[in-house]
Amino acid sequence: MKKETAAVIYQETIAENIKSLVLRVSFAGEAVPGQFISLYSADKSRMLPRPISICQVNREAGTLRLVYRLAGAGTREFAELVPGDSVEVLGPLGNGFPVEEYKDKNVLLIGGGIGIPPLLQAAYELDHPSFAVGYRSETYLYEDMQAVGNVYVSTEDGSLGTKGNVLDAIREHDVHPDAAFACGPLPMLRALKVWAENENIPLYISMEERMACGVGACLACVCKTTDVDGHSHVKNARICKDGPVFPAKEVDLT
Amino acid sequence: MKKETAAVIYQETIAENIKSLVLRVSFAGEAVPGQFISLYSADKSRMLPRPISICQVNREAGTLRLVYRLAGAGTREFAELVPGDSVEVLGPLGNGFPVEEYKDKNVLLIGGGIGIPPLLQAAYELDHPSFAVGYRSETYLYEDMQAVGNVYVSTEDGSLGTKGNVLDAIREHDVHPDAAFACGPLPMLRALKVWAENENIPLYISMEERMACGVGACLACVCKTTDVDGHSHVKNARICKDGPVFPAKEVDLT
Amino acid sequence: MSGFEPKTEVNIAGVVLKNPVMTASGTFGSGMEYGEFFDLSKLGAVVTKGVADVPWPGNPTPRIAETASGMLNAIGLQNPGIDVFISRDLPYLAKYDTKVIVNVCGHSEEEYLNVVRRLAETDADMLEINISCPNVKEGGIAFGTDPKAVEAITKAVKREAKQPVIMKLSPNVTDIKVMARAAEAGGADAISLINTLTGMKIDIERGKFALANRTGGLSGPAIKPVAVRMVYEASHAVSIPVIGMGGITTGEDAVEFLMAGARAVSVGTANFRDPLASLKVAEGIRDFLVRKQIGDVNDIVGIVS
Amino acid sequence: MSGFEPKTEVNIAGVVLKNPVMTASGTFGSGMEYGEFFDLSKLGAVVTKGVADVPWPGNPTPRIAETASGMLNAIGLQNPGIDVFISRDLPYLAKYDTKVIVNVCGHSEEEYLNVVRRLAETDADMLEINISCPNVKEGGIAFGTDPKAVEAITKAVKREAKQPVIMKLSPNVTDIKVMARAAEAGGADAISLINTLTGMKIDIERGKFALANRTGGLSGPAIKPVAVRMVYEASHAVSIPVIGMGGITTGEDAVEFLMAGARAVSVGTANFRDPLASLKVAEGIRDFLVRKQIGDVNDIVGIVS
Ligand SMILES: Cc1cc2nc3c(=O)[nH]c(=O)nc-3n(C[C@H](O)[C@H](O)[C@H](O)COP(=O)(O)OP(=O)(O)OC[C@H]3O[C@@H](n4cnc5c(N)ncnc54)[C@H](O)[C@@H]3O)c2cc1C
Ligand SMILES: Cc1cc2nc3c(=O)[nH]c(=O)nc-3n(C[C@H](O)[C@H](O)[C@H](O)COP(=O)(O)OP(=O)(O)OC[C@H]3O[C@@H](n4cnc5c(N)ncnc54)[C@H](O)[C@@H]3O)c2cc1C
Ligand SMILES: Cc1cc2nc3c(=O)[nH]c(=O)nc-3n(C[C@H](O)[C@H](O)[C@H](O)COP(=O)(O)O)c2cc1C
Ligand SMILES: Cc1cc2nc3c(=O)[nH]c(=O)nc-3n(C[C@H](O)[C@H](O)[C@H](O)COP(=O)(O)O)c2cc1C
Ligand code: FES
Ligand code: FES
Repeated sequence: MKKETAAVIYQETIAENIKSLVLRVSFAGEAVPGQFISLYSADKSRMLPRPISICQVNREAGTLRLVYRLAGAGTREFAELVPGDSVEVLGPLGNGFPVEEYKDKNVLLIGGGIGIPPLLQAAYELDHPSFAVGYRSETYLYEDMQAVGNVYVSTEDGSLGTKGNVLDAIREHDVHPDAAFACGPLPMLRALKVWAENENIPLYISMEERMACGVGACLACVCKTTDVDGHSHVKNARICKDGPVFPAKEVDLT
Repeated sequence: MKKETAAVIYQETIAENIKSLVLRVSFAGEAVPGQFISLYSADKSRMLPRPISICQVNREAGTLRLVYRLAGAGTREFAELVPGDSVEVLGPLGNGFPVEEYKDKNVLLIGGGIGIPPLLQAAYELDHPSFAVGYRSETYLYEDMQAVGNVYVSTEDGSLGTKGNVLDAIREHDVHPDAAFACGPLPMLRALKVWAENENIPLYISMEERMACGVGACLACVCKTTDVDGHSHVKNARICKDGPVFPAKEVDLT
Repeated sequence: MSGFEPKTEVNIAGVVLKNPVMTASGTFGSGMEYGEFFDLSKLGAVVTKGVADVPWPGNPTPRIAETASGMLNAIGLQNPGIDVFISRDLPYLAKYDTKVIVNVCGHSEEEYLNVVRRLAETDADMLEINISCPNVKEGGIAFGTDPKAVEAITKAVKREAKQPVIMKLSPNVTDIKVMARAAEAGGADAISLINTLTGMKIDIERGKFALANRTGGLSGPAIKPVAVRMVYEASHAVSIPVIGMGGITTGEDAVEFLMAGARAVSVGTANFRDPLASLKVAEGIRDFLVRKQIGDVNDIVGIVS
Repeated sequence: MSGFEPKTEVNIAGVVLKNPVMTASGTFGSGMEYGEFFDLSKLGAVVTKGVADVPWPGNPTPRIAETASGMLNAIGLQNPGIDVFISRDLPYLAKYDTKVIVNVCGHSEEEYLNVVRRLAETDADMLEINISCPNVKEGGIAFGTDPKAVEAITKAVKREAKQPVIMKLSPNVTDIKVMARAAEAGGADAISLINTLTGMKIDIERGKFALANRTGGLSGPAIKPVAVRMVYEASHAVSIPVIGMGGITTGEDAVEFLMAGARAVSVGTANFRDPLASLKVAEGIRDFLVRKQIGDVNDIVGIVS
């Protein structure tokens, strides 16, 4: 975990309002899939970090790739970064997906919306990954995923793959993995939790919440857990420190 | 008077901590010597304008030259500007020196410290300008001034010209102008006011105060006047609107 | 969305503003300086700098200091007095098709009433009584932090006033609801808030106060969260209209105040960064209504609760 | 300047801190997370997150929102309770050569006292009693805005406490001097201020409060001018030491508080932007003293007045 000034190596637009940003950081060697980093705005009026998942790690080059959606003022500021610029970052943060444990299993990586980026690096570190991803309409990271495994696509407007959501695609293609890692909007995670229970497979989900410290100190970013959490002993785990990845059965998604 | 985004044409360091910045603005044609413009920080945590005098006007090119000292966070931000960048400005502001009235007179332009820049454009618009300028040690704008008139220099450390202040230089060279325009620190202006009374010549001084609106609306930037001021009728004139240039005898410098 | 034109008029105590945007007192003079930048008729109302019965010289300089996303001011209510105001400033504003709200200050009840009586003869549309200025020793905030005093001064002003009266409240209180109710009890037609939060800055290089007056009033985006909270609380405590202000810079900021319960808003410190700020806020509100297909700005007033 | 090494120790109620910098409660956990970034022994003191007699779950999320140069939080004092705190957090902090100040919260006098009594057996160096948290329904701020309640709770705590007691004051009051004097009258050994200003943010896209709790506490550079003013006022109102906080990000900010009258300072929200913030503040104070050739940090405490 380091707070440092990262050099911008490359940035491009990969879909409408979606940017791919490559940063050189000192800690690329330590980063594991499913972890994230905090980016800080250069504008001093914006105090809080912007947590962005690590999409790809190049340990030799010492770089991280981030893929992010333009949401508000902070991400719009980052979108202006060009090679030669720098940005303050803190990372790597969080726990990450249990890739070691499931390395040789058939793992389905399930992403919805802007939940796709954290799955890519996980795929690189698994022997048998496949993807089920849901887009509104325009796709992104599609080729990157195809290069490592099967990709079951759903789009809301039916412009590609199954018309509907990721679960529709999973059903249409009759996919039955040994385990699943997922990231995406809450309704999707809720539905997947039920699905995984029915399939009787382990599901790991990556959670999101507003963050201040990013390191587990401020208790801003909690999610409800089914059991007493290890830190505060109150069924409120810290997403930044105890997560962002949790076994779905340990999180109360209601 | 316009609020606009000005293009940075050129910027260089002309002395330690002193920058010369050329901006393209739509209102260069209207600008007169002794006026100033407000520069706004791109960082949203810094709300207030930075007033900077117009040092040189290029009406054909539509550019203004500003010469400023790195004082705090705002000027340090501006110091990073390079051609291609832009900066928010408001101008031209204030009244300016009475160059028309004194065009054919021998006018001594007196500047101390960072008070020198506003005098240069005045010199260009006068027939018989000369300068008395005081530096701590390192000079700046010296060649620019020499190109238009005699320059009587004083330095605190005696490294160039008269050792001492501008008044020492004026006395050493026995200068007796028809009128004087001055800009610089308050103690200098106070001494010059006495000097001009003794010389029995008109003295115009450019005043400084913290500003918020820059256009005369907020009453932040007042200076004490000997008579009731025209706006608030309370002997407190607005430097940004009624000034920054005042006949020395109308300002209460105590 | 073409052709969709939302209604933006709001009614404050019988005075109809063409849109809910006004200027915050003290940041806009009497409009003259900003009239060079845009047509003041595009605003709901212009609120003038505080005016007293006689000219006030204000405080020594420095009068302002920059702070993170805000500023401190201790102007001390420099103003030319009611005579010059009536003969010069009101006629200037009368040229515009906008409502004129005159902000009134005083050191004592009598001084307030002197101004209110003089304004009774004029065509000013409303009065805003500043009982919350932290930068004058007597009057101002002294009235604004004691509910009994707020009620008493409101009653006194209402007895003399020919125009609807807005009481401008201080945020430097434990419970804004109590102050809002006191103004309502005194007969106020509306309340406006917030005035500035009392603050201080020290110039550590010189080891001195940054302001000659030591303390000053904090304004700008920094105080917006406090302002929104107080507007929310006040608008739930009284049934008279609430005019919200404090850090409004964009149309979105204004919408936040409206949703919290303000019927109109004022733009203050933002004018200093952009002379067109108040105009842009008015346009921004309209843009929001168009984007959300909301037909009347009054429909969003107080919808978050 | 070589060889010039200013004294930076300060004495708060008999407890000597190696430098005047502490961490603001709730922004630094119990130090564990930041101990990975730097040696906590470099700080004057670590102030822990508020601890109650039993575990508190805190508020629903979202618990925070960003504001201009600041943030709102409504964590709601989630904490593991005094048992876990004593068995896990205090031993962790004991490894460091820094003072440990335990922030105490409760819904009632009895709950505060339960914690204070348990801490009496520990080697915590001081207690900071949070009577000013705006994010819990009972207790907290309810105590903090009534001078009689402040005095009473201070007395009650002092009766049970084995360590010196710091009362942490709320800025959401009309007159901070009254509250400071109430704490002193109750026997407080020191006061700390400011806690957060109550604020609100509305998410206009969703037409909802940005925080699940509706209101939250405003912290960060935005509030610094209010904090400096209150520290100045409080330090002139009482003779016990004042610990200042609110927006401190740099050594210069800290010097501003010291000059205003604070004997020590806390760094809060700034930790979120830079885990090394508190360390840098301590270094920055020293750098200032060296640059100005001031031999003892105590020499600048309260020099602006
Ligand atoms: C662990 C984690 C990983 C994430 N990974 C990615 C990613 O890989 N790609 C991507 O596009 N987005 C990701 N997000 C969401 C991303 O953090 C937000 O979109 C971003 O912070 C928005 O910042 P902004 O300034 O543009 O928006 P604003 O709305 O202006 O931000 C205001 C504040 O709210 C916070 N905020 C806003 N939206 C979110 C959100 N969804 N989650 C958490 N905080 C938020 C911001 O951090 C900031 O503090 C991730 C979030 C988390 C918690
Ligand atoms: C009419 C006028 C003309 C000026 N012309 C020049 C010029 O040509 N060259 C030059 O170097 N400087 C000039 N100054 C001074 C210049 O405005 C300040 O040095 C500058 O604002 C400092 O900004 P900062 O952010 O670097 O410093 P900071 O100290 O961080 O500024 C903080 C705040 O104080 C204000 N401030 C600080 N110093 C001054 C000052 N001396 N006068 C007014 N406001 C100040 C800033 O505008 C800002 O609002 C002029 C000032 C005035 C009033
Ligand atoms: C420079 C300045 C002068 C002010 N003068 C007055 C005044 O004369 N009367 C008054 O009621 N409020 C005055 N105010 C307060 C504003 O009207 C407004 O309530 C406050 O600044 C909050 O709004 P803002 O953050 O948009 O500026 C003044 C504010 C500033 C910044
Ligand atoms: C996320 C967060 C949690 C906080 N929790 C506590 C707390 O548990 N007890 C307390 O007394 N103050 C708490 N505070 C208030 C801070 O200790 C401090 O008084 C305030 O934030 C002002 O300082 P700052 O601007 O440096 O953050 C909290 C502040 C924040 C931002
Ligand atoms: S962001 Fe502070 S605990 Fe997670
Ligand atoms: S800066 Fe507002 S009147 Fe001069």
